[in-house]
Amino acid sequence: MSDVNSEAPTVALMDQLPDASIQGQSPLFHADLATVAKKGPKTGGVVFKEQALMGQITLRLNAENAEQLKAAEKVLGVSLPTQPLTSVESGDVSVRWISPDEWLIIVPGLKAFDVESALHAALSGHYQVVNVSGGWTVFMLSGKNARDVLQKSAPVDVHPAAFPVGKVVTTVFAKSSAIIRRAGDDQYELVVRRSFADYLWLWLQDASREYGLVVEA
Amino acid sequence: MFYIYCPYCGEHREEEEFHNHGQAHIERPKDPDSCTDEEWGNYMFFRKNPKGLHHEIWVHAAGCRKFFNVTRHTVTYEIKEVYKMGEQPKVVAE
Amino acid sequence: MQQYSGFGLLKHSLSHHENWQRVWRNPTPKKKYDVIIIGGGGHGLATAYYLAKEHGITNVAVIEKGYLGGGNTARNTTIVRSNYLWDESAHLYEHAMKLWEGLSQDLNYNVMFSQRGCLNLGHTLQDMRDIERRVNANRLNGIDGEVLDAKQVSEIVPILDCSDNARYPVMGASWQPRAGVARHDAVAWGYARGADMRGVDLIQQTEVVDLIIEDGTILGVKTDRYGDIMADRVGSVVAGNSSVVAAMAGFELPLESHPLQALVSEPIKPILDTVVMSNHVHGYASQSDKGDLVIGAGIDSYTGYGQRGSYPTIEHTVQAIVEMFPIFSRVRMNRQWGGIVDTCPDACPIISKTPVKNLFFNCGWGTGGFKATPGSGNVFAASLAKGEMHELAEPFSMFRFHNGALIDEHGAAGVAH
Amino acid sequence: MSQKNRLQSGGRIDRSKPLTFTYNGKQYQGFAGDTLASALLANGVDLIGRSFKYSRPRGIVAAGAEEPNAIMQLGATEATQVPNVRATQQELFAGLVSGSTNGWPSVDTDIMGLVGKVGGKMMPPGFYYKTFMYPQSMWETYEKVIRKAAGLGRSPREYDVDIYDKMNQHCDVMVVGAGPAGLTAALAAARGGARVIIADEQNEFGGSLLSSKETLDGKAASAWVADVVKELEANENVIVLPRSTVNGYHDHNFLTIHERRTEHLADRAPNGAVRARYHRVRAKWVVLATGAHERPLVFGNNDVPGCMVANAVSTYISRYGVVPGRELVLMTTNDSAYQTALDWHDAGRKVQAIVDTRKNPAGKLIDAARERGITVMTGSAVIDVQGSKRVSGVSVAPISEDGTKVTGSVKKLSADTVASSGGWSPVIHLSCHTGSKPIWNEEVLGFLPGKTVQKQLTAGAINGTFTTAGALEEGKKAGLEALEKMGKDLPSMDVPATESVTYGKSMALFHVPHTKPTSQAPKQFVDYQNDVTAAGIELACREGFESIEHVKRYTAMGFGTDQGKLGNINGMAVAAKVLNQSIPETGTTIFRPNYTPITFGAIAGRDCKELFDPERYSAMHKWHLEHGAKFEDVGQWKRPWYFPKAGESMQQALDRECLATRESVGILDASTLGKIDIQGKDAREFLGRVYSNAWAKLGVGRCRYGLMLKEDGMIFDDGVTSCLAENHFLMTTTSGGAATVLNWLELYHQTEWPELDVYFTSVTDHWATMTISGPNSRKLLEELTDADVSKESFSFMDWKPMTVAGVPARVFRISFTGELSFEINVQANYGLHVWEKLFEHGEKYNLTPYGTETMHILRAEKGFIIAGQDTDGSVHPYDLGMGWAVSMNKPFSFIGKRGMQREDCVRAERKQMVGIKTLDPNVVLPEGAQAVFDPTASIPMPMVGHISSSYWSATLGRSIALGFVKGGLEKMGEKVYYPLADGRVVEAEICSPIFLDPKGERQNV
Repeated sequence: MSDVNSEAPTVALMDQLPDASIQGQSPLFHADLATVAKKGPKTGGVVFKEQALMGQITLRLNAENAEQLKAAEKVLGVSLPTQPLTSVESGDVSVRWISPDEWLIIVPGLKAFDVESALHAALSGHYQVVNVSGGWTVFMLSGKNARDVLQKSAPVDVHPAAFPVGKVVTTVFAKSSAIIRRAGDDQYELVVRRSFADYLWLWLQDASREYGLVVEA
Repeated sequence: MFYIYCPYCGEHREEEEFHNHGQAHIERPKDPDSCTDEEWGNYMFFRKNPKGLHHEIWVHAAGCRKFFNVTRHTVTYEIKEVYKMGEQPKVVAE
Repeated sequence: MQQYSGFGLLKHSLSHHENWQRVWRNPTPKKKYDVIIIGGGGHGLATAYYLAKEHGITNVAVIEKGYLGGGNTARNTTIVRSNYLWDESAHLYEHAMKLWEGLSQDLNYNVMFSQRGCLNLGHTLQDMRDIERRVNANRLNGIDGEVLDAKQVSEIVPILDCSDNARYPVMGASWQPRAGVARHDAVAWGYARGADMRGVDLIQQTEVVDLIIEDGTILGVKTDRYGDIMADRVGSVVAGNSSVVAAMAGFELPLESHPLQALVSEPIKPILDTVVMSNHVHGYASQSDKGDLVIGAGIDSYTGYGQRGSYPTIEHTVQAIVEMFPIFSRVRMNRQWGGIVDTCPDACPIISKTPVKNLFFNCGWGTGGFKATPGSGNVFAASLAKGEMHELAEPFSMFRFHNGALIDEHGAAGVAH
Repeated sequence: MSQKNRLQSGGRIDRSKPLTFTYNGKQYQGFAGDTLASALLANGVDLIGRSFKYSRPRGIVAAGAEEPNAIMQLGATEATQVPNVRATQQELFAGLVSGSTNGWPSVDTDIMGLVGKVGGKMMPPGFYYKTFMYPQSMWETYEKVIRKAAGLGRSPREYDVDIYDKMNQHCDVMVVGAGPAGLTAALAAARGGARVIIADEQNEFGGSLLSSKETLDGKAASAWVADVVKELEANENVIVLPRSTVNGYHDHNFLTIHERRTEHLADRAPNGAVRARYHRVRAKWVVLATGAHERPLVFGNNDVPGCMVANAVSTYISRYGVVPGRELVLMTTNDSAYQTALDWHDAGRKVQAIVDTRKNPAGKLIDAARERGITVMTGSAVIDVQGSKRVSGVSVAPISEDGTKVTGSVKKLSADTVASSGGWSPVIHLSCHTGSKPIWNEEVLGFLPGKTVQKQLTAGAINGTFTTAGALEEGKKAGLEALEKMGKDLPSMDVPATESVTYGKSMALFHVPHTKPTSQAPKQFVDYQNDVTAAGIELACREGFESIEHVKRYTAMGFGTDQGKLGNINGMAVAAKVLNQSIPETGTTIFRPNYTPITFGAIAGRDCKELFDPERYSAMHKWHLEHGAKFEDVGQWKRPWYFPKAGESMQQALDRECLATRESVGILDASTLGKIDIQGKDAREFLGRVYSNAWAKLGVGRCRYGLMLKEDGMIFDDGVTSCLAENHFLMTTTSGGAATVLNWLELYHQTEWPELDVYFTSVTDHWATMTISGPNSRKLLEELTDADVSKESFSFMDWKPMTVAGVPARVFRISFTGELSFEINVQANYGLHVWEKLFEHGEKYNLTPYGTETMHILRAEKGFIIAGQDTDGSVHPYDLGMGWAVSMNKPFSFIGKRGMQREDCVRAERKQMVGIKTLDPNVVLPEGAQAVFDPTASIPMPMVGHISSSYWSATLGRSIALGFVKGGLEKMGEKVYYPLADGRVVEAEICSPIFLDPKGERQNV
């Protein structure tokens, strides 16, 4: 095993976004949600919106390492939620507890590389920062029947008593999985994997049918 | 269907989120190359498979992806305790 | 000796069926036997039967902690086939198949062996490669088999969804015409009757609580009801409980006992005339003579002796059945249950000597035990009789897990069967 | 004939809403609120089926889930057929079409009935085991006849038009049953602030109270029920589920509820509504308040239509306003059944007699009967009945006090209805589902729930508490106990006052004696649906089937769709009597899910058709669709298999794709490959432990192929891993193996080597991956990047960051085709953009998209393996001739090293992978063909290997194959034969697996 060369970077960093002239295509791009939103119903029990092209960053570090926590806080503007199943939000940065040594940070897409770089610059010791923006997309589900749709899809308890605003769980969702965060009273954020997005979109349309589905662009 | 307490998430979750990984506390031999075929075979394949209290590994596969240990009764399916990797069980067969 | 026949039925009907003899005695065990078989399931009873019939060894006791045929024999989905990939298993299961083919007559007990054929469906290119490989191997081993395309499959089972819009369209199948189903309870009872008739003592409701071992040699067993019973040789045929008996003998086995679930629909009029299995979609079904759709679920991932598994396993199986047979959506599931299957890492059984002299084990059949019943009993009887393993049993030694000579039949086992 | 048995008033039906329905082709009328059974009885339809073995006429016996006979075929159209619907549980709706399930040519004139009469004697239990054996060849013919006679209803032949779905529920208290006990339990729990679910299988809550004449707190029972339901419904923490059967109770308090949402409305769910919803419930506490089923008595010809369970008769009168006959004889062993005679009498019809098997019954109800002038015959029993399609009379005789003998002369009474009660069996089914063994209670004369490890409470009749007052009190207690166990505050709670009822002692009688021995007496049915008689059970016991499980299996008792709800205990009692032992000694009865049958569609839920399993797509999927790709299922991924042009056969398309790639440039969507980002100072060490080859010296900017083995030394995955920076690697896995590999890495890290500093994160979905391959690939790439991609500065097995088509990319110079190749990875949101740009620029190079099949051909020409196709879990690297990918002198004993050195893994003559060339170059061997050295050997023919990959190589103009041959690596140039299923024997030669460019010059340009 070769020794760490303090000169050379120990991890490879790359700004993965092209310039603004090239339009990115979110996983549900081809579903043309804009048209669906325009033509579809305006009222219903469930409201769906793809929050496309966000910046997702996986951060892994030792939650007992105060120095690392401090460094992360400095970059993110909020301290990492170390309580299991919690999340924090500050401005356009939100952080979800995923595992005792793992967090999912979501920022506006254009900010991802800056945050990624800043984290690398600030952190030391054993940690991992991975830009996973292309691998995930965010579905916002709201409305008075959003909870019913969740109950049809996931085996976790989503009753308000067990699922307060801010709680985040990674769980089975239909036959895929999702990171579910309660963003507001009737508002849920689902972070889902790109390759499953079509399936989950199909599933959600089906599960919402009886309540009426409103698509927002 | 089991309701399993994940010691990392700090709450019970449905069995669908977990995978079972068999008997716990089987350590990989420190020096595999000096093991006989019999010793290596025992490590890989031979199991207690008890009828009664069983210490086993589960992983919270669809959740936090952490592995942990469970002491479970293999007849009544009661889960007696859940403990983290590297820890020893408190509930043991007599 | 009471022979069964249609004429016999007629005769007995005239005397209101008051004079039928007992099918088996309820004997008090002797102090010592030539051979004790622990476990009165299908395999144990078949072993006793062949010991008596083919080897003239009748001083035999079968010790059963519950009732005869009450374990996995009573809980399986009754499929019989022999289309295994590797020579070792193919020869063993084909040996069983040949015995099945004359079993009702041999036992003078109708085990209702119905050779209605078995389809193993392929849904991916790799499935089809595996099917081709297995069928070619089967044919060269003298086992019937054909590779069918989707159209031929559809002709055999028109109610199967063979369309292209299935999530995993049927690409073809292997077809073993001689495969089929049998009446599971009758197999145990037929063997029990045949063994009893030849002098074997069937000791029910008696549990072996320990083994009597001296100097590495087994001398007998301790029971909860009759104390010590001695024997020259002891064969353990206790399926899911094998590790428990092995622990009494002081060794471990390469086994885990898992719940295996199955379910039946309500009885409906005949609609499915063959056995249809799919590893990929993960379900299989046949229809019993009574009209129930007999459906196999997968094995649960954890060890369990509770004769019940987890509900999602049932859900996935039913989804597979509805996917394969959409017309069954409005048919209803009547009952589910579970067995305890002792699974080996290579999905093949253990028929073996053990570290204890004169103690033999027959176990590890996993999900494939029922179909092997006659063959398993037959070769195990020969091994117990001679004290040396029958040549078909030889490759199934427990010591293969030391030297590495595994016989990996996961492809053939796939979904539980 | 119009509802001749309907009363002018009373009951919970709505006489203002008549409903027309069809039964066996004839139209009838019932009312809203009827079940199909009550409507048939109202219309005087006695005969609703034929028994399956003896083809005996059968009528409705019960009024609920325990009904064994009234099993109907429902459905107006082919697609909406439902077999085996229990008429007693099917609510009537307008236009319902039903029919009986057995009987030929019709249920009224049944020819099989004759056979049953004559042949019945020849059909004792287990008769089929004793016959149909000779000659062996005839069994198939016998079986056809047997199968035809079996089965109840029929499956639809068309696809279901309705949908089903599921809801996951979590609650504090799950209350099963909404009778008096369940309602007070739910009320107590709800008032204490618990999250409650209460479910009942009936359309209305109330259970026994629905047909009760009792008052609660001075008001009608039904009014009290309505108040309670209102309160529960108003509580947002309570879910109220009528028409919902809790059909399974699983470990750790998991229960399933089958909620029928439209089956009471129409054949087909209206407006695409969900026909049934399945609730998957996790409850902290469960209160079982499931009530009890009344047992009929077992006596001669007790299956003749008109023989019913006493309480069912009361239910039809009180709840549905239907008196199912004119003259009643009631036989009972207990007090409670007297109510049936009172109800019958009060409905204005004649009660011929109450036949009480007890010597000296006494009590309020007995007095009430006598006050009405009803004859009460004590110490007597109905020993058999007359009639075939309807009861015409009964034989009554005095019996001994122990109920074993007829002690006096037989008297005949006329009657068309015989109601019987042998006491009540608590509905303990759910409590048995998790493995708890029920316990016989001599006082209750029934089984009670046994010890359980579940957090389960029980209340009411399930405990043998048969009075309303007792049930209300126990329900409250259970509700409060659940609250207490959860540490919640207890609300104050009163139960309503009821009239006090006390019942006298019941007699333990199950099987009524006859003047003749059981074997010669008229058939005394225990299990109606399976035609199991007392004589049959006695015979089974005589033959040695002494365990109750043997009795059940030999006679089929309890195996019907009613799962022996009525018959099991009677059957056990018959067996106990023959075996001269007590009922608990005879055994317990084990119930399994489902409590009542559940449609498969509901269990499948929405996970069917297009939602059966996820389809995973890459970022370029839409392009593939638009360009006519045929897809292959690889795991859950839909991967392009090949891209046929109009009119092309598959082989033509493959030939074109292969040649284009070899001659110019082809492109493959490789996004599905598993990708894992690995960081940490010990990443390198970790790789060295999980791969068979060496990683210590892999430089930054370099890539390496690795084999991943299990501890037994066998290959389970492979892929290229690249060194992105000193402590940073990108691992690729097979498409199907991605999740398994990540889990494998985590398993070893978390359980074996937690001291290694390394993190793994899946980036499979993050990167879109496209491989351009072929001599012109560099030219094409150069057009889209400013980076220097010349051989000198970007050599084989290097990777480089660069911009491709304006998008930052990581480009890997690795090759799976043997051609000059560039694997371009970009953030997936830009995958399609880059892909399309490549085509814009690639047109002049004839850039050709290819799929998995061409990829397989191209790699096979180079002898590269596909894990999972050329490996099957039984091959180690040396078997593949890939010893070069094993580093035996790494310091750490990597996973698989020890395993592959076991005795059997190092023996000579293992099957080894080689190339196979057919002698006739035009013959393409089927994949899976088996190899032999001597094709003339007799069957079983010794096999020496098989073909794992085989293709037509357009490049080479011949077939090529990879396969396994015993000792193959030492047998280059030797002959091997492939006997095929069609009779051909293909002769072939063993050769190197590398068919093209053995020196690897093409990829190194």
